[in-house]
Amino acid sequence: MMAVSALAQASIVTAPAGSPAAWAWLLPVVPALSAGVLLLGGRRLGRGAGWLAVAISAITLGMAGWLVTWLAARPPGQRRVTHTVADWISAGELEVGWAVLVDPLSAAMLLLVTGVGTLIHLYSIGYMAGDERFSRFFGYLNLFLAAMLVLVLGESLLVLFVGWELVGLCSYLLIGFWFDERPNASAAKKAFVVNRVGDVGFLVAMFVVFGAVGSLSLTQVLPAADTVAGGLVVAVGVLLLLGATGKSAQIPLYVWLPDAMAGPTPVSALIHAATMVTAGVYLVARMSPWYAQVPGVGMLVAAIGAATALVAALIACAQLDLKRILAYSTISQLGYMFMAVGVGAYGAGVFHLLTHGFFKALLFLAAGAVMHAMGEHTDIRVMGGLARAMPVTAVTAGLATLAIAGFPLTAGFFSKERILAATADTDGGAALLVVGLIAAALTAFYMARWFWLIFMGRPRWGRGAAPIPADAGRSTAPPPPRDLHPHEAGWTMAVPLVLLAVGSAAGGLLTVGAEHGLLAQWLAPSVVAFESSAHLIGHGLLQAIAITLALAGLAAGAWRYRAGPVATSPASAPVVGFARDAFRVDALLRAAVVTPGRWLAEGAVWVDTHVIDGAVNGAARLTRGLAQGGRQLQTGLVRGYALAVLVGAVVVLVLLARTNLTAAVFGALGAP
Amino acid sequence: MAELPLLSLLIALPALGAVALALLPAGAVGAIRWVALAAAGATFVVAVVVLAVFETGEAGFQLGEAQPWIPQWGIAYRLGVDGISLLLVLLTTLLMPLVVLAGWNQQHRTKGFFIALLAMEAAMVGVFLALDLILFYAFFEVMLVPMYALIGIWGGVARRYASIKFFLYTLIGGLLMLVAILYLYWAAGAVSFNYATLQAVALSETEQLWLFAALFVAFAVKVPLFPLHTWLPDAHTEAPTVGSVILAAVLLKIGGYGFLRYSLPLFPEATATLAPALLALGVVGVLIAYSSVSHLGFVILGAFALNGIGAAGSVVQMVNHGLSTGALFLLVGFLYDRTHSREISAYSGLLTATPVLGGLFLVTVLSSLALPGLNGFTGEFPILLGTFQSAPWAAVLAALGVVLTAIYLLWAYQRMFHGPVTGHAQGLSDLTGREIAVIAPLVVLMLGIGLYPEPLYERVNPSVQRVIAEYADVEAADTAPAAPPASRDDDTQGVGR
Amino acid sequence: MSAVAQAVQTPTIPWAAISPELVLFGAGILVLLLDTAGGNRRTSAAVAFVALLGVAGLVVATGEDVAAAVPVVIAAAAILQLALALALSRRPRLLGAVLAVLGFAGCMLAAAWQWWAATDGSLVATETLLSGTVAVDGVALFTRMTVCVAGIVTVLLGFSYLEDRRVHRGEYYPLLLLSATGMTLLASAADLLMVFIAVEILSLALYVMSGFAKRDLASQESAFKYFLLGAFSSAFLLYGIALVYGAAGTTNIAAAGRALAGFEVPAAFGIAAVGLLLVGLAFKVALVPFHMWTPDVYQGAPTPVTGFMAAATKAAAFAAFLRVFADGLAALQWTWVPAVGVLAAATMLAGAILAVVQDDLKRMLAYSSVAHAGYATMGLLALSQEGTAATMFYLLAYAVMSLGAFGVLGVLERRQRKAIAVADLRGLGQRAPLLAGMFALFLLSLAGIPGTAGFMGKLAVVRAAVDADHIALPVVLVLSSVVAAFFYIRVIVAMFMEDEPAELADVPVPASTGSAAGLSAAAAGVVVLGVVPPAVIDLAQRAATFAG
Amino acid sequence: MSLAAGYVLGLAAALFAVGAVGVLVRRSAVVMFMCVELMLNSVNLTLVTFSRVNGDVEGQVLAFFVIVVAAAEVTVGLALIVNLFRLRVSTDADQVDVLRA
Repeated sequence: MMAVSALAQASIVTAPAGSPAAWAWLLPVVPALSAGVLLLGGRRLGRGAGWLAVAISAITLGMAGWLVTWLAARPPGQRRVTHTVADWISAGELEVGWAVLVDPLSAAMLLLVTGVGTLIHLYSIGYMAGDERFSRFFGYLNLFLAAMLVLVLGESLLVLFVGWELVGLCSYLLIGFWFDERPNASAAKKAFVVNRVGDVGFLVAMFVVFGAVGSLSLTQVLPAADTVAGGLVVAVGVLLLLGATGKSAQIPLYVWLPDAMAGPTPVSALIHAATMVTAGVYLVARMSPWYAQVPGVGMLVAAIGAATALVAALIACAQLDLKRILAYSTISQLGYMFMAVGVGAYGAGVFHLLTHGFFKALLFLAAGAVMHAMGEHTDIRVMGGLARAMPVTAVTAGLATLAIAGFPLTAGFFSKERILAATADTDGGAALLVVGLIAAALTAFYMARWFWLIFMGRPRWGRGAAPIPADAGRSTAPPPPRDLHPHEAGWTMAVPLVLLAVGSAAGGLLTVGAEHGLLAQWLAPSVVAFESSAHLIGHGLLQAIAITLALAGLAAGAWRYRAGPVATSPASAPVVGFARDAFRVDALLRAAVVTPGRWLAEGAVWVDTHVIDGAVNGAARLTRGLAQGGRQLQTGLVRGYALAVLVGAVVVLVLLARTNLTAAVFGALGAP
Repeated sequence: MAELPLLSLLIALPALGAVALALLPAGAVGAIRWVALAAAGATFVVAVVVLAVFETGEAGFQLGEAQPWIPQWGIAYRLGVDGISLLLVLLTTLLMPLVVLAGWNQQHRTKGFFIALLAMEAAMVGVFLALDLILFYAFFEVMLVPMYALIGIWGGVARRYASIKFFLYTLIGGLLMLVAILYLYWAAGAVSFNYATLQAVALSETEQLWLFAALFVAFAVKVPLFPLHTWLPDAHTEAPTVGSVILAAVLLKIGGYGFLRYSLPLFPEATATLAPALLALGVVGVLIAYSSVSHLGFVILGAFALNGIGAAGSVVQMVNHGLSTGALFLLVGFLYDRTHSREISAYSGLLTATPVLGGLFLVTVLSSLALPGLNGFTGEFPILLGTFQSAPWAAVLAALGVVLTAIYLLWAYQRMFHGPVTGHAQGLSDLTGREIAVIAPLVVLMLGIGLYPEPLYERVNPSVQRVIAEYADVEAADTAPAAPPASRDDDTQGVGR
Repeated sequence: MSAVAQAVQTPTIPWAAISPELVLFGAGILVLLLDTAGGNRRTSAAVAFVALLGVAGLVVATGEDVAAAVPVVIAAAAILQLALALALSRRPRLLGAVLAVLGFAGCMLAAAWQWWAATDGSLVATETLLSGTVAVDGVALFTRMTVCVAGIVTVLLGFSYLEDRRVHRGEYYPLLLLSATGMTLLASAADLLMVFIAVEILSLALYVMSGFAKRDLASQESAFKYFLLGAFSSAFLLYGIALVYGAAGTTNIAAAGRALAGFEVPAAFGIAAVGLLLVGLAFKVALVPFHMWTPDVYQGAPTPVTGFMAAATKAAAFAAFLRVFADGLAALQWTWVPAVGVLAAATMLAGAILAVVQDDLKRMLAYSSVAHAGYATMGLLALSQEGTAATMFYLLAYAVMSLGAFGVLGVLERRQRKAIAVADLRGLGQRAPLLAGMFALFLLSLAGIPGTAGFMGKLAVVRAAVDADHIALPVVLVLSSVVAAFFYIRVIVAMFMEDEPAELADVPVPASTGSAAGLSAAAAGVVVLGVVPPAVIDLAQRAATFAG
Repeated sequence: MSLAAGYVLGLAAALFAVGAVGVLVRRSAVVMFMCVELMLNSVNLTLVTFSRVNGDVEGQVLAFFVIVVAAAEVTVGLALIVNLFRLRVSTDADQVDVLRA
C-alpha cells in the first residue's frame, strides 16, 4: 500500500514586496494587453504584429526565467509564495482575489509555456505569413499565452478555472481560425462544448471544496485536505478528474482533440500538444494533497490514463492524416502523464509533460513545415521521400520521433521510463505497467510509420509519384498537384525546430542526479508524492524491456512501410477501418448523447407549444365557449329575459331561505 | 446635492421627457430623437449621481423620499434605494440612452415610439425604487402598457398575438399580487402599505404560502419561470429590437427583483418551505434552452439558495444578463436593420463580411455563456456555489445547463458567423459609428465586471445580507421562538436618511 | 300617528332639503315650456317670465321656512334663464342644452350647499324630512354629484350626435332632467315608497329616451324591452315593498330594518320581502341573472343615452341599494350577504366572459357594465363605511370612464352612421390619434390599469372587501378582470396595431365642440381620479360617514 | 292576522303569479303589458290588506301612488308599443329580436 510521503508540503508564504513573485501577475497581464492591441488595431501593424507578439512572448519568457531564478535561490521550504493583486469576487462568504501562486510546479509550467510559446510564436511568423488575418492570429496567440499563465499562476481554484476556461476559448478561436470552412468551425465548437462538459466536473468540485473548506484559495484548500471527510475528497478527486479528462483529452472526453487539428499547425503544436492539454495533468498535480488522501481515486486516474494511452495509440496506427496521427499520439502521451500522476509519481508526470512539450511541439511544427511544402496536403500516403527536400525538418522530426518512441538517451526515453518505473513500484500497478509497455511499443510503431511515410521511401507526389495501393484507405482527398517543389521554409520556422530538437534530445538531463531526479526534487515542495513499498520488477530489467519494445516498434514500423502505404489485407480490413474511424466513438456519442439531447429539446418544445400554451389557449377557448353558451341564452326575446328575472327571483329566494347552505358555499370560497 | 429628490428625478425625468415628446409635432423627428436622448441621458446622469451619493456598505434604504399619496388608504409615494435596486436602476438608466440611440432611425410613428420608451423607463425605475407596495404595483402594471405598445405597434408579423399574450400573462400575475398586497395590508392592521410596515407583519405559515403563491405568479411570469415562460419567446420574436432589449435586459429583472425584495423578506417561512420547489423550477428554467429563461433561472437559483453567496450572485447576474442580453439583442437588431431577417439560417460567414459586428457578437455570446473573465461568470459562479451549499442536486443540474448554453449559443454563432459568405452576408456593411457607440459601453462593462465585479458586490452584499438574515431568523425560530430581531424594529422606522 | 297624517297636519315642506331635485325638475319643466314656445321670441320670454314669477311666488309662499340664501340663488337662476331664453330663442336646442347644463350645475350647487348647511346643522334632520321619506345624507349628496357630472357630460356629448341622427327633438332635455330628478330622488329616498316612485320617475323618462330614435327599429326595440322588463321588475320591487310593509308595518327603510332585525329563518314573509326587494334593485343595477336587458337596451338606445344610463342610473340604483340593504337591512346581513355575494361573483364573471365574443362595441361595453356592477357590489358587501365609500367612489369612476367610452363610440357612429364593430376601429390610432388615445385611456381605465380611475375604483372596492374578510370576491374580480382585459385590449389592438381599411380612409372623423369638451372632461376625470384621487376619496369617505 | 286577510293575501299572490306567468307565456306586447298591470294591482291588493291588518293608512296611500304610477306607465308603454307597431306592423313580442346574443 502506498503511503503519503514523509516529505511534507512546504507552507505557502506571502511574496516579499518588490520580489519577482510580487510582480508575477504581470506575466499574464503583459500578453493580455498585447493581445488587446493586436486584436483591436493589429491590422495596421502589418507584419510587425507578429514581431510584437514574439517580443511580448519573449519578454514573458524572460520574466519567467527571472522568477524561476529567484525562486531557485530560495530555500526549498520557502519556494511557495503568493501575492494578491486585488479582490475579485466577494459574494457573501465567498471571497476570491486576483492572486498568484508561484511555486516549483507553476515555475516548471511557466518555463514550458513561455519557452515553447515563444518558439511557436516565432515559427508562426513564417507559417502564417500571407494570411489575411495575420495580426488576429497573433492576438489570439498572445491571449492564449496570457490565459495559460493565469491557469498556471492562479492562487485560487477559481482563478485557475478562469485560465482553464480562457485557454479553452483561445483553443476555440484558434481551431476555428479559418472559420470560412464549416468543418473548422464545427471542430472549434466541438472542442469548446466537450471541454465544457468536463468543466462541469471542475465547477462541482469547486462547490464541494468550498463547502468543505469554506474557501477556494489554494493556500487554504491544499493544507485542508486531511481535515475533510473522505467521501468529499473522493468526490472532489473524481470531479476534478472529469474536468481534467476534458481539457487533457482523456477517455471519455478525448474526441475533440483529433478534430482540433483543423486549426493552424502552430496552434496544434502550442495548444493541443505542448501546453493547454497538459492542464489536466497540472491540475491533478496541483491538487496532489487531496489525491494523496484517496489512493483509490489516484488509481482511477491512472487507469483512465492507461486506457487512453492504449486506445489512442491503437487508433493512431491506422490514421492517414499526418496531424491526426500526432493528435492521437498526444492523447496517448497524455494518458501516460495521467498514469504517472495517478500513481503519485508527479515528478515523472511533470517530467513527461515537459519532454512531451518539446518533442510533440517539434513534431507538429515539422508537420506544419511538411504541409507548407506539400501545399497544405495532410494525407501521408501522398508524401514520402521528403527528407531530401527538407533535411532540417527531417532530421529534427526524426529526433523527435526517436524521443517519443523512447529511444535510449532521448528525453522521451527518460521520462517514459520514469513513468513505467513508477507504475512498477505501485501496488496493483501490474496492469498499468503492461498496458504502458504495449502502448510504448505501439507508439514506436506508429511514429516510425509516420516518419517513414513522410520523409523516407520514394516520393508519391510530383511527376515521379509512386502509385498508392487502391485500397490503402478510403480517403478521397485529391492528390497534390503534380508540379510540387517542396523546400525548407525560412529561418523563423527552422530555428524553433532546431531549438526544440535540442530540448527533445537533451531534456533527459533534467532527470539526472538525485534519487527521483532533479525535477522531482525541485517539485517536492509543491506536491505530495507517494512512497510505495511495492516493487514489481527490477528497474534495470524494466528498462531493458522498454528499450527492446521501443526498438522493436520502430523497426516494425519502418519495415512495414519501407515502400510506402500498405494495402490492407481483407482479413484485417474491418479492424483497420474501425481504428481509422477512431473506433466510431463519435458516432457512438452522437447516438448516445446528441440524438437523445435533440429529442429532449424537441420534447421540451412540444411541451411548450402543446401542454403549456395548450393550457393557456385552452383557457381562452373555455372562456370563449362559455361566452358562446351564454350567447345562446341571450335570445333577444323579451319573454326569455322575463323568465330569467323570474328564475333569478326564485334563485334569490332559495339562496335566502337556505342561508346556511349558501353561507357554507360562500364561506368556503371566502373569509379565512 | 442632498436636498435634491434624486430618486424622484430618476422617475420624473423620463416621464417629463415623454410629456415633452407628446407636445412636439409628430413630424419633428429630429427634435423628438434629441429630446428623447436628452431625457434618457439626463436620467443616467442622475443615476450616476445617485451612485456617487450612495453609501457603500450600508444595508438599508438610502436617499429615502416619502410623501402621502392617498393618505386615506395609507398609500404613500415612498422611494428608497439599496444595493439591490441601485444596480438595477443603473442598468436601466444606462441602457435607455443606448436603446434610444439604437432606435434612432425609427421611421414608423417615431413620436409614439420614443414616448413609449421613456414611459417604460419611468415605470421601470419606479418599480425598482418604490417602497410602498401599491406604488410598486402601480408602476409594475403601468409598465405593461408601453411595453405592450412597443411589441404590438412596432413589432413583427405576429405581433398582436405576442402582445396580447404578454399583456394577459403579466396582468394575471399582477392582479393576484394586488390581492396578496391587500391581504397583507389587512393582516398588518395598520393603514399603511409601507414596505417596512408590511414586512413586520407576522403571518401564519398557511397565510404565507398563499400569499407567496400569489406573488409568485406575478414574479414568475416576469422572470419568466417555467411553466409561465411561454409568452417570452413569442414576445421576443415579435418585439422590435429595442423592445427586446428592454424586455430582456430590464423587464425580466423585475421578477428576480420582486422575489428578492418582496417574496423572500415578506414570507420567510413559506420561502424556506418552498425553496426546493423553486430551485427545481429554476433548474428546469436553466435547462430549457431559451437563453433568457435559462439565465434568469440562475437568478432564481441564487435567490432561493437562501444564502448570501447565491443571493448576491443573483443580483449581479441580473445586471450581467441585462448587459449581455441587451447587447445581444442590439446586435441582432443591427443585423435585422440591414437584412430584415432574424432567421439564423439566413446568415453565413458574417464574421468575414462584418468583422466588427462578428467580434462584438462573439464577446457578447461568450459573456452570455458565462466565460470566466467576462461578466456572466461573476454572477453565475456565486449562484451555483451558493445553490450547491443548500441544494447540491440543483447546482449540479444547473451546471449542466452551462454546457447546454454553450452548445446552443455557439451553434447559433457558428451558423451565422462562420462558414463561407453567402446569402444576406454578401455586401453587408459593418457597424456604423453610432452602432458601435451603442454597443461599446456594454462590451466595456462586460469586460470590466468580468475582471473586477467588486464594485457591484460591495454594494449588493450588505443589502442582500439583510434579506438573507431573515433565514437565519427562521432557523433560530425553529429552535427557540425568540422576539423579532432588532433589524425589523429598525425597518419600521421607515425610510429616511 | 302615521307619517302621512303628520305630513297633512303640518304642511311645512322643507324645500331646502329637496332643492337639488327642485332645480332639476324646474329646469326640466322650463325647457319643456320653452320648447313648446317653439322658438318664438315673445312666447319664450313670456314663459321664462312666468317661470320667474312662479319661483318668486313659491319663495313668497314658503318664505319663513326657507333659508335665506335659497331664494336669492333661485331668483338669480331664474333671471339667468330669462336672459338665456331671450338670447337663444332662435336656437331652441342649444337653449335646451345650455339650460340642462345649468340645471345640472345648479343641482350640484344646491347639493354642495346642502352639504355645507348640513354640517352646519341648519338643515332639518333627516328623520323628519318629508315625513322621513327623503334623507339628505352623504350617500345622497355624493350620488347627486355623480349624476350631475354624468348629466353635464351627456349633454355635451349628445348634442352633435342627436343633430346628426336627426332626432334632436325638444323633449330630450326635459326627459334627461326628469330622469336625473328621479335618480337624485332615488339616491336620497329614505322610504321604500319614495324608492318606488323615484325608480318609476327615472325609468319612465329613460324608456322614452331609449326609444328616442323613432324610426330606428333597434332604438324602439330597446325602449320596448327596457319598458316591459322594467315594469315587470318594478312589480317585484313593489311586491317586496308591500311585504316589507306587511311584515314591519312601515315602509320607512330605517324603521323597517329595525322591525325586521329580529326575524328568524322560517319567517317566510321576511325572506320573501328581502328577496323581492333584492330582485327589484338587482334588476336596476343589472346583477346577473337580472342583467339580460342591459346589452339589448344599451345597444339599441341612442349612444349618449346609453352612456347616461350606464353612468347615472347605476349610481342612483346603487345608492338605493346601499341605503336599503347596507343600511336598512344591515342587521339581516346574514340572510342576504351570501346571496348577494353569489350574485356579485356571477355578475363579475358573466359580464366579462360574455363580453369576450361581442363584436359590436356598444354591446361589449354593455356587458362590461354588467361586470362593473359586480365590482361595485363588492364595496356594498363589505357593509362598512369604507365599503360604502368605495362603492360610491367606484361609481363615480365608472361614470367618467363609461361616459367617455360611450362618448367616443358616439363620435364614431356619427362618422360611420352605423353600429361600431371592433373591425371599424382599425387604424384609428393613425387617423385620429387623439380620439383613439382617449378611447384607449377609457378602455385601460375600464380594465383597471394603474394611473386611471378604474384602478383606483377597483383598489377601493377590493380593499374594502378584504377589510371585511371577503377574500373570494377579490379573487373572482381578478379572474374577471383578466378576461375583461382581453376584450378591451382587442379594441386597442385594432386601433393601434392594425391598418386602416381602404373604405374607411375617406370618411372624416367628425369633431364638435361639445363632444370635444365632453370627452376631455371625461378623460380629465379618469386621469385625476387615477392619479390624484385623495380629495375625491376624502369626499366619498366623508359622504359614507355623514348621515345628514 | 285574520283568516280573511290570509285569503286575500293568497289571492293577491295568485294574481301576481298569474300576471308573471302571463308575461312569460303571452306573445302580444299589449297583453304582456296588461299582465304587468295585473301584477301591480295584485300588489295594490296586498298593500290595502296589510293596511287593514296594520291598522294604518300608509298602505292605502302607497296603493294610490301605485295607481298613479301605473297610469303613467300605461301612457309611456302604450306609446312605445304603438310606435313599435308602426315600424313592425305587429305587436308580437317574439318578433322584436333584432338585438340579441
